Amino acid sequence: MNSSFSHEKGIIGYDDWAIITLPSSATKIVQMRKGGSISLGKFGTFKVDHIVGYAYGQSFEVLEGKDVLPLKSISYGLDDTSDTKDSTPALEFQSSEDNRDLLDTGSKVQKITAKEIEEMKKEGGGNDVGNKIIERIVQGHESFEKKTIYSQEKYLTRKQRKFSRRFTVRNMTPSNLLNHIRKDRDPNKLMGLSEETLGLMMSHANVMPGGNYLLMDDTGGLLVYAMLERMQGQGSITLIHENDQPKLVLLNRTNYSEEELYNMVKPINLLEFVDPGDNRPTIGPLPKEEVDSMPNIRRIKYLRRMKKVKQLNESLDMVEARAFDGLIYASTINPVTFVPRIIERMKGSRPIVVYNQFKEVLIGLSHIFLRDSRVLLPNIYESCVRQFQTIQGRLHPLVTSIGGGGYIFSGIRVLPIEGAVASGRRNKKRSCEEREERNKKRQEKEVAAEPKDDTHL
Amino acid sequence: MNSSFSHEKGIIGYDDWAIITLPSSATKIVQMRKGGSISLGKFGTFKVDHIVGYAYGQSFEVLEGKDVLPLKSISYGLDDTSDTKDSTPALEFQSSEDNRDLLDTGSKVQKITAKEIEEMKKEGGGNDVGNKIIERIVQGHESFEKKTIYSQEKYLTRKQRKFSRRFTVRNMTPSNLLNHIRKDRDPNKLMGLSEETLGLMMSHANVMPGGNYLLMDDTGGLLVYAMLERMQGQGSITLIHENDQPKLVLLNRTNYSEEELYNMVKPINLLEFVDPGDNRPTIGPLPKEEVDSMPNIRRIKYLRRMKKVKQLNESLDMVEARAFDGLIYASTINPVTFVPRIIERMKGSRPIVVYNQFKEVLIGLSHIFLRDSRVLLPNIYESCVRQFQTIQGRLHPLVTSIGGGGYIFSGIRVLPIEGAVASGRRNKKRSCEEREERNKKRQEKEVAAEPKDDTHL
Amino acid sequence: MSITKYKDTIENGDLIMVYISRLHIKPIVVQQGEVLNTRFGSFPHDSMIGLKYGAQLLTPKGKGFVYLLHPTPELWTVSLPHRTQIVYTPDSSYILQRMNVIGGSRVIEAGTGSGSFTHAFARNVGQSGRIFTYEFHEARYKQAVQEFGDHGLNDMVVVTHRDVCSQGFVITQEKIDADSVFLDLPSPWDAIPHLDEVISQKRQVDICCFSPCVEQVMKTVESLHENGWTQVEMTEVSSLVWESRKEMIREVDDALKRLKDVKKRQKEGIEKLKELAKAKAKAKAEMKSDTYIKQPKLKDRDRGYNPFGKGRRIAEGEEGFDWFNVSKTEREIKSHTSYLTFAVKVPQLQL
Amino acid sequence: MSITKYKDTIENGDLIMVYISRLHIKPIVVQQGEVLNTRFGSFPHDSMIGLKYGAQLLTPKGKGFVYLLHPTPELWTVSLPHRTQIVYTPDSSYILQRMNVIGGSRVIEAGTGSGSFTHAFARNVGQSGRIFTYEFHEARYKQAVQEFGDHGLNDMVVVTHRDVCSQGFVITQEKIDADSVFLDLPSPWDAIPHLDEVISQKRQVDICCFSPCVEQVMKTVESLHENGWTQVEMTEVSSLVWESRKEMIREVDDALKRLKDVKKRQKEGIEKLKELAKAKAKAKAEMKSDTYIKQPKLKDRDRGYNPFGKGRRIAEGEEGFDWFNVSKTEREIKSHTSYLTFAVKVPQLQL
Repeated sequence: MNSSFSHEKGIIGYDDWAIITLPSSATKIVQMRKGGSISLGKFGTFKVDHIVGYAYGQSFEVLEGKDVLPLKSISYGLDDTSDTKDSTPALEFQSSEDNRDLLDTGSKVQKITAKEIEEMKKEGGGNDVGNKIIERIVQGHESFEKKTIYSQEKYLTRKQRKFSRRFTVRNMTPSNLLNHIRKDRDPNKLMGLSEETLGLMMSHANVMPGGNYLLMDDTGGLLVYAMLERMQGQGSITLIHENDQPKLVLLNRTNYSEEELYNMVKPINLLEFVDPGDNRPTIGPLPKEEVDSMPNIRRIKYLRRMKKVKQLNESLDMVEARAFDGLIYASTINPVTFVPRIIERMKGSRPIVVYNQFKEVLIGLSHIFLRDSRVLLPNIYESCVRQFQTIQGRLHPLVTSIGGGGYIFSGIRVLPIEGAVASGRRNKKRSCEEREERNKKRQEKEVAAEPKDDTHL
Repeated sequence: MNSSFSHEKGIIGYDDWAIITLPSSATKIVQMRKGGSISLGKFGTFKVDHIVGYAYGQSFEVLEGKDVLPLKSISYGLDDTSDTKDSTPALEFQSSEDNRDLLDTGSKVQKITAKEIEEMKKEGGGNDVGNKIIERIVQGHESFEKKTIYSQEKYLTRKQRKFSRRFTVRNMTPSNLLNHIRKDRDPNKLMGLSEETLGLMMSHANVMPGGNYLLMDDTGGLLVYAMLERMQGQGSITLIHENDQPKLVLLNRTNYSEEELYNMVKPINLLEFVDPGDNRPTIGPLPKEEVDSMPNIRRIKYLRRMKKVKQLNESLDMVEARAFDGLIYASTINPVTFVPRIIERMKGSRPIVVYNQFKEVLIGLSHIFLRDSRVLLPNIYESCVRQFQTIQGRLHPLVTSIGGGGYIFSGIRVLPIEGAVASGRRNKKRSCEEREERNKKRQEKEVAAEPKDDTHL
Repeated sequence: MSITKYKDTIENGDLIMVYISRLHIKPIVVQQGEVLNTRFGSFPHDSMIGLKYGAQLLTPKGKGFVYLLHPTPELWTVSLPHRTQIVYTPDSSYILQRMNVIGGSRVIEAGTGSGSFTHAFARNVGQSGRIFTYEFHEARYKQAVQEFGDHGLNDMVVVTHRDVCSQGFVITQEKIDADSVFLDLPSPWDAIPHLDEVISQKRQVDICCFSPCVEQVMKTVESLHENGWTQVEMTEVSSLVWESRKEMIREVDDALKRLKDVKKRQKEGIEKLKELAKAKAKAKAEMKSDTYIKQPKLKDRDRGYNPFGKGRRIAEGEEGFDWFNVSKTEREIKSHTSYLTFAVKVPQLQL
Repeated sequence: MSITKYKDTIENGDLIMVYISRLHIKPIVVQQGEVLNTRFGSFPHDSMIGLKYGAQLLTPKGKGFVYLLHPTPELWTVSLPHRTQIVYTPDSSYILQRMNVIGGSRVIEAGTGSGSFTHAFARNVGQSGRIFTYEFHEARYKQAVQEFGDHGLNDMVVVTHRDVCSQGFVITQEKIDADSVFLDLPSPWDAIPHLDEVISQKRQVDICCFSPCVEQVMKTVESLHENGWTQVEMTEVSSLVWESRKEMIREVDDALKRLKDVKKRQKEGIEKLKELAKAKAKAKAEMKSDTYIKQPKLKDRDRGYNPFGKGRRIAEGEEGFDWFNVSKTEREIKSHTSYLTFAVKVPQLQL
């Protein structure tokens, strides 16, 4: 087992890449440089050395002098249960049974000014400043006591999210990385991919240790990362790309070494993939004596190149042997014309998974495979997670969420006997047999459920 | 006010069309013929005379001799609270805390045979037969007492839905009619339209008394009916159809008279609509003397025809005057090429609503109107209702439901000054201005939420 | 003028909805001598009078324009500032349809809130119907009274300043005799017992309770059962707005052609290769995002990314390229408004 | 053989999934001399041995065929009779992804149920991981033991027959040290207090509770808080399967042309008109549904309904017509499985 896998990263260690959740619930990516400081902007600054050694998932409060205090959790509102000694005691105030006396006059009710808050912020760096500011804001809010206890809590939570100085350090899992980009950067960097659709892809593609997968990945490497984590150093990912090298910017934020990536991820460009015979590397190997006599720098360069040649040749061998255990396709290249060509390179009974942000793109592909006997169970799947607020007494789905999340086409590559079956018409393949089955079922149900004798429509 | 409107039909009356809900929750359409009987198949038969005079919404139990007993409600399971004297008393039995001792061996645990049940059914026509059967089934179920109380209730409810003889009489509202066809007939008869999408169409199209609407309706008249109900005899529906007469089969199941329909619904075929000048009716009117001297039958025929001619001429006048207050389009004719022609006949600031079962069809239309300055706020809307089971302690969404429900395109017809604005490019119309606004908002939020100084992606 | 009756021509004193941008629709009452200022320029009200509804209006200098729209309940809802929880069209339209609120219906609404749903109720019930709406928050009550007057709803709407949970629904002016009830209250269970005094005793009465949280629904369901309501069902409306977009069709054969081209050039020697690298570096530096792609000659263009030449942003849907017609939701979607709990009460008539 | 490791060739004793139709996938263990009977014909097992996975197999008479598929956790799930509540792929895949169940994970699962999720857990954790699964229903426990053995999961899965709510999770064989917990129990709150004995004290532990009803979620949330779990969040997965379909493009101009034709014929005289009426009546009588439409001559065909001539069913996507590519869900969709309540427990290490 290799400690690069995020699973092994139970404890915060030096040089780790990790994700920090701020009180605002925004996230950021950081690296744990020994002796370094991490600035959370207005939420304070702390030293890396103070958090190394704790378990991932740990929450902290920023104290004076870039120190931190471990917290059991970040929680907000009236039942702020984080067990910190430095927290100001819970505020006491009146509340109203309803809001009939409350006037919505916006900022006018607040007596404390932005300038005063700024000055308080300058006073010190610890969380107590945050709490003091909140206390002052509540005291300065003219109609705070006219609010109901629910809206008081809402108000308080909002202020705490703005002024408290707590944070949580999270493991750089594929899900955490995905959600960071999706929620706090730009979902389009991942072609709109959501966590639930990623999970669906990994399961439909049956990604596991030892598998040899074909991949097209226009998500900057997120799919490579998710697959690597599941494969645990066994098997291979043959990565088809369309330029001189694949774009895998996200892998630089993970804890995989170059060597580990070399062993698992085999880049191959479109041309090499489509025509493996014609695109074998022509360089080397040179005779041993010649290599030995090379100047040092040239030899290193030569050996590095030969390493790549070896890798490419292995990939080309697999393409020629049609040896792949699955296809995961997430590319902006039209899958409709390309995927039917790719699947010739796969073994039998292996899954095909094609991702797209737009269902409309997959419909065409699905139509093609409905008439192609090489693919069983062709369907388009959509999965969407709703999150709920679980505050006691106020359980409801989140009021807003990020739209979209993409769709997958999935099917199973099979090996029809040539000539034995006319490449089935749509009706042959699905409509007839199944609709019959389904209609039969429905009719049985209807017969059981309702008399037919006196119906008018 | 006219008593044909379903709203006025608070009380079950003779000749009414109504909808009956059976214990199985299936529905059927019936007409209240004086002296007639209504058969609910295995759920029994009753006389219309016995239910006339009760309020719509009333539930009943079928008794001996086609009589009925009014019930407060149909409810099932252990807390069967329907207040009927004839119901057998609630069953008493043991239950288990969990199902660890329960074996799923299907029908083998049931000792009562289908034949015995059939014989019991023959014994009598009232609901007590149903209850007796259920009691016998429970007694005959070997492992009933090993079930948890939840699964006992589930079992009981299932048996009651099958054997009890209760029903509810519902008003023939557009929603009830729609749900009858959607759930118990075939959703495709309504182009897949769901109740929530129907509601959305009526609101987006601002259907109200006094409006003069253009309509294409391939739902068999459901849209006509829903509009009529809202218009209460004021205004008009000009119904464009593509054959010799519109297909309005569903209106035969509603309580509107021919005369009422004549006053409100003006059929006009495609050709007449597209080219009103060239398609004026050429028949009549004949001189009064000639009419008076006609044989009776011919005169009636002539007058009937003239009535239609008058109606058509009024419609053609409105088409030529471009006098319509809204368009509702639910046709299998491609809206992409037709709707842009229709909207020339509308007044300014009036809504356009185009329904289709498939979003893909509406995307093309939406693209056209994004570049057409005659339409503001072009968008595709989807609305979907989830229903929940509300049994106490077991609140959850229904486990299955009917898929689809369609989409609507909606926009507002406006009157751009000719030549003043180049018929805007897509970017002009939406992307630029709005994305700017939105991005600005988001950036403000992000700035407020998170520091930018130390982020890596 | 009335929001519930169409007019053709704008007159002095009309309420109109000025479309400024898709996210900015401004209701104004047209007043001779007044001026509407927008970021696209100033529009004198006088220039609006006499125009057709739906007309496009240019600024005097012709630099900007707006559209003058007829008010509808739905546009009014869209134009509202989010000052209080609003019942939006996907919910309101379903409630109206399901409860069969049509001409002649007699509706109870509590609370009035922003009054936006009241408009939709009024549109549906028409002159022969009636809306009894209750608001306990005084400022909101006063605003509602003002707006209903301005919008010509006084014939149909009776507004009462009251806490129905403690004081019930009975009013002295008239017998309510409601057949539809809509409760948008924090604790509908406090109001439900008061309904028996004011609902119809002759026909089925429909109720809908609008509650954001599950716990409220549970208490509401219990209260409905206790108070003799039947056919209790909780529902939730999910709605989406889809924008139509275009996504470029990039063909694998174009990408292959490009790679072949690269390979050919690579073979042409190291010198050339070096130049190429420079060009590439330059091209890369000029790319700001994935949508910056190459200016292809239309004749033998490459539908994919072409590393030679200058980057240029291709507009969505631009001619000379192939496009998928696709649809997309907004980045942030509304994922919850409230749960809707429906029930009916059927008078048990004795024949 | 093992469900968690791909093979290329079918051997005697292998578990394979026989694809008979889309709604009928049958798992069998290949045994020399046995025969598989389907409604498409009989298939001797001997004819399967030596074939490649994914191969199409014809009946000896060549009348019917099946495909021989490699088992995967997802296919296994699809093939199961619905004998107990199954965690389907949209839920299980999200849980696996969100809890980061990967090679080396140590997972607690209670109850085992049909064992289908156990398969997916095993696939994910691999040889270096471990699944501790508990089932209190004896018959189901025995079946699970049998199946896990048949499917080659014994290296990764430890099955225990126990009611974890009363007896907890500790087993004598080994230290559990779990980092992921999945509870599919009627009352997870009874099991949650027992977890502290068996979960990792050195790293974050993730939990997911699978409950169909809201009330269960509420009690679970309360119990998680009381037992020191944090970041409690309830979620729900909605999933849809879309079928791609074709919808005919009917152009208004074709319909207009047809109407003009009708009009012309009408002008041609009353005699003709009468014949026409007869023909129409006949055509109508022959029409069974809207999809019965006219056989047009391809030359000057009418894309819409043509009332002259005989009705004929046009197959979806038939050449000679234009089609929209559209998508559709099944008539009946799954609208709820269970709520998923997630939380984490982070050991408060003292440095």
